Amino acid sequence: MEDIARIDTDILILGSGGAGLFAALHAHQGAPDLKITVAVKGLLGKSGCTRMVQGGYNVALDPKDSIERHFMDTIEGGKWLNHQELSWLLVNKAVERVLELENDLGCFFDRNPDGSLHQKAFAGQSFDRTVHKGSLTGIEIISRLAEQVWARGIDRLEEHRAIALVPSTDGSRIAGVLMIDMRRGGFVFVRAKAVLLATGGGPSMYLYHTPSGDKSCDGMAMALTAGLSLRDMEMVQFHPTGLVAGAHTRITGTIIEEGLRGVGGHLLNAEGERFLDSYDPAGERATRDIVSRGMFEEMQAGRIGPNGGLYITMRHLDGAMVRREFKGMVERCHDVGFDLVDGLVEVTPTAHYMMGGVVFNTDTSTAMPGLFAAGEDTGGIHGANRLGGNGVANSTVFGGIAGDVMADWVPREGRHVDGDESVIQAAVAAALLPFTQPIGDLSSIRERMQRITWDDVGIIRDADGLRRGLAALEALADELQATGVADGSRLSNMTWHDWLNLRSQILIGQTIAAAALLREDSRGAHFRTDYPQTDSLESSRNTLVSLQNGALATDTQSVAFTRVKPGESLIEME
Amino acid sequence: MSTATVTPRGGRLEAWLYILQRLSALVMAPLVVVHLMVIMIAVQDGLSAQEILARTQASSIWPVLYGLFVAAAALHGAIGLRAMVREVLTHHRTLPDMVALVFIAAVLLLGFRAVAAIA
Amino acid sequence: MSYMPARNHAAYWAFAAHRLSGLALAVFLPLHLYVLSMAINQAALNGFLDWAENPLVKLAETGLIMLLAVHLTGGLRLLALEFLPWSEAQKTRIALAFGLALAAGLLFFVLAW
Amino acid sequence: MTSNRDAADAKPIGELQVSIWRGGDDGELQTFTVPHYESQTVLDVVTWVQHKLDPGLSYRFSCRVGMCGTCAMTVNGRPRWTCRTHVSRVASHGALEIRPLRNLPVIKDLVVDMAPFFDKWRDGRGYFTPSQAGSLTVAPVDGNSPARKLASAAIECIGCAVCHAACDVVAWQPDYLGPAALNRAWTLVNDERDNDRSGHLAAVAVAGGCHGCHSTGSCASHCPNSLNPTASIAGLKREVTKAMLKGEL
Ligand SMILES: Cc1cc2nc3c(=O)[nH]c(=O)nc-3n(C[C@H](O)[C@H](O)[C@H](O)COP(=O)(O)OP(=O)(O)OC[C@H]3O[C@@H](n4cnc5c(N)ncnc54)[C@H](O)[C@@H]3O)c2cc1C
Ligand code: HEM
Ligand code: SF4
Ligand code: F3S
Ligand code: FES
Repeated sequence: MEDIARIDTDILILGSGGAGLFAALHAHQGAPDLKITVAVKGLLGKSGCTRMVQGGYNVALDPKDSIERHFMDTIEGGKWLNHQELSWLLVNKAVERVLELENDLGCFFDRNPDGSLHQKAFAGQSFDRTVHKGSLTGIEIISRLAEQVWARGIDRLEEHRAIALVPSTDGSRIAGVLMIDMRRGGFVFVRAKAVLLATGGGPSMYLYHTPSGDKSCDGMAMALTAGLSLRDMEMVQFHPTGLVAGAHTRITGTIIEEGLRGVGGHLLNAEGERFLDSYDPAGERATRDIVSRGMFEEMQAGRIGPNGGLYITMRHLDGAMVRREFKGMVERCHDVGFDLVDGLVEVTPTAHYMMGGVVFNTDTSTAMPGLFAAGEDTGGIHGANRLGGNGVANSTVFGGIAGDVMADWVPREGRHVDGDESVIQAAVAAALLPFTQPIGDLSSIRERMQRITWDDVGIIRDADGLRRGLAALEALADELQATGVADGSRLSNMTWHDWLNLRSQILIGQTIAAAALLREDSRGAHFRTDYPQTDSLESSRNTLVSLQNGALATDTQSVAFTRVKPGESLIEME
Repeated sequence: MSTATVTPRGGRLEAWLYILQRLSALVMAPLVVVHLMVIMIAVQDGLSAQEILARTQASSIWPVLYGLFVAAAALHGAIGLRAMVREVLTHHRTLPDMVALVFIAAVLLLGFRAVAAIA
Repeated sequence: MSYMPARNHAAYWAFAAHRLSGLALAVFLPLHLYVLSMAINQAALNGFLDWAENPLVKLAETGLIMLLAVHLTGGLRLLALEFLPWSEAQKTRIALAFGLALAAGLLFFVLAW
Repeated sequence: MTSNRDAADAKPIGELQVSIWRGGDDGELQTFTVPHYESQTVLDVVTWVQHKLDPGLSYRFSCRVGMCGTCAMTVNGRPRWTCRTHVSRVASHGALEIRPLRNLPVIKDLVVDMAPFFDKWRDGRGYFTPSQAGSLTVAPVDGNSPARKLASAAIECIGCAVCHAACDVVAWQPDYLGPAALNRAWTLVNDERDNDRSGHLAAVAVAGGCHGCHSTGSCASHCPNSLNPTASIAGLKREVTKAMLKGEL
């Protein structure tokens, strides 16, 4: 039997993005005597997507703006599928959180000439409310958070990958988390009185995707396996402009800044023609979902470049302006071999963000006592579409809440309990499975997963495609189970982790397909050619997917319009 | 959020040595320039002990300047050598300081003997 | 690692030159002072100065004065870099330092011979 | 639905001979032949080896776009971020030699333990001390004040440890905080919102602090973000000196 190291901590946080690190700091502040441990698949503060935030952070700070306005933008952007209490918390606490970032953590945000915070425009918003640090906002936020965590003596388990949420023997609560110490290649069971799931979703199963390489939907997969439900999983946001340079480069899929279209950048097909005008009068400046769909159709029509993409170009604009305003992007393109100023850069829509996720409550608690969740792992805040700038607000706001709540909850209700050994043993066996199977070609499985999700569960969907995709993913999951990995050294064995990544990604890909099949209308990020219309907003329903006896089960529930109903607004008309 | 607490390691020795080394360098710089210029002029028609002494004994300013140079150079070189020994013999705790002290002693001894001789 | 292209840039060469010249000066200074202190015995000094007419010795002395010039200008560069607010003119200063050093050394060389 | 299924991969333009460090501190180089593509970064080369030639190869990356600072390696003798280093810019006659970053313990192959680097960041007091914790207002900050400009010039550090690897003093003096930690300390010394300026100065005025730097400039000439830790450290020396002479430290 495998040797399993055992550790106890009071509060265990999975993930070190905005959600995980804010939770750690708030928990430490609320209960300095508790032992807090951050376990993360990468390095603390250096993995995940919060670090990659470019645009910035939405918050209603300006006296002419209002919380209500930010709320209405969020609900309307979310096409009324949002959990309104969560959205309300988001817009309220965002104010507090940005002040904390500025005053307590010392983040450098860009300033106006009068010394106040600069807030820029971001698509889909009725007010310029995005606080930012140039176009490197995430680095600033995460670096400042990480250094406080380092300074406070909060424990870190770096390159520890969570693989199972382990319930107590009686199943009444969470007992801890089973992990792989990736450097050692061995297993660790960390018992904790409270656990925060903050591993950050991330639609990395698609052919083209933006999230960081450590994100593979492990959190959602673990939650699903532990019996929790995921909501609105069909809602996957695609960013219109990802670089495309072939399957052999990791640059493929990474973001080309949105602002380029904003200042007049053109999207061209392989024939050198602009094509978006026929989709929307706003052309290149239309919203993310519309531009992505237009591009996808153009790509399907085959008017594509050598790597299968379309082109963005700025060459008709003032080169000096492009160089000045988009310095970072120009340099990044140049470093990897593209000329953004005078050339054509091949682009494709790219999977960016998951609006759906674990069902959770306003205090970040979940259906499993002792397990809390925050950030991109959770669903409900954004409804059918996320506004640019609401993602990092989400993770920091709810991460902070989770920290506060756990600091309060643990002394009252937290207990160390024994984990269900059968669950632990089963999870260990499942993780070691690839070492017992004949060695196979993971690259081929990965490529097929990416194709299936892209073609059939992607930007434009229909029932046939979704069913086909679902079946293909199911077959692929079986194939993965029978595909082995060489059992050489288990130390920092990336190929083993690739296998485990695929396991989570395929499962969550199936979840997306199942939810997408269930939603028979089009709204927000979800578009079906067989149901192109949006149903009545008043009767909006959320989709739910759970795992029952090893099979995906789906359900829906009606949206509770607790603050505002379709047709109404919280904004006072003057 | 409360303030993080990690107390910095105490001791300002490195900072003082740094200041002393920069100060001594500042003191030496003009002296060396003068010294070099004098040499260049002197060397034009060959060096001789008489010439050197005639120059240095003519005024009490020369012994003072050379004395200052010796003191500054002793300190400056010692601090410089100490840093270099520390970096080469990383794990040696006392050797760098010993080298520095020996250097100071040697330069002061020889230096003041020389100053005395030319005074 | 024996081959270190990471060190191949102007500021590093400036550092290396400064360090080597400093070390050489530290070795030479006690000797130099020892010689001077022999002025107590003028004869001895003159004998020494004769010996110093030896071309090899002359070359060594020239070299050491060049070292002093190199170290001096390098040191001034460092002092400027540390005590004057940073400017991008640093690279120019490095070049200037070397230029000056070389000029001083060559001047001495020409004058002495 | 079929998308751009057939067009999706470019053809190689040649071959690369790639030597990669295998094992721990006492490992050795192993050579692979990897197809050379038009658009290809050093990280892509390493990925190719792991995906297609040797699944046991260990390396680290996260963001793949120069934001996380975890992919740095020594490429043909120089420390670099690999996700943004185009092969054509570094390969010499089609050859690449890829080793782990210098000055940090090697875990395996190209993966180093960055903990000592983070510890030094902390020991250099590289974290903010609020002067108005919990405040509900944003203090106005003049983005063009000299102090803010100095801080801004040094703030965009991604913590990639490239400078740390390039610096000889880090190699020679185990307790030297290194360019990145000191560079961060400099931003805090200039941050008018920070409440502990003398604490920051004190933290870098110790053995292993800013005075260990000999301005060798390797940090500045290798920083992928064109930061200039040499200048930051010079600034620290200056401010420490002022404070000491005034008797404030
Ligand atoms: C390129 C890009 C640009 C973006 N720009 C913006 C923007 O401008 N504005 C905005 O609001 N939002 C933006 N977003 C979205 C935003 O980054 C995310 O919504 C948000 O940061 C997610 O935060 P998080 O804490 O939930 O997760 P993350 O920050 O992704 O952190 C997840 C953490 O969990 C760890 N982890 C993963 N799996 C495991 C496991 N099995 N065990 C242990 N740890 C694990 C990861 O290593 C990581 O540390 C952007 C996203 C991307 C990819
Ligand atoms: C002429 C005026 C001089 C100036 C302006 C000067 C300047 C400097 C400076 C600024 C340094 C610090 C370098 C660093 O820490 O990186 C230094 C180092 C040093 N100096 Fe001088 N110096 C002078 C003369 C001398 C003399 C006469 C000696 C011989 C005793 C000497 C020996 C050294 C040594 C050994 C070092 C250490 C070198 C190193 O750490 O790299 N210096 N000098
Ligand atoms: S200063 Fe530059 S090289 Fe050093 S860690 Fe920061 S970004 Fe990397
Ligand atoms: S490389 Fe090192 S010595 Fe100083 S100038 Fe940079 S820290
Ligand atoms: S992978 Fe993040 S900087 Fe290279």
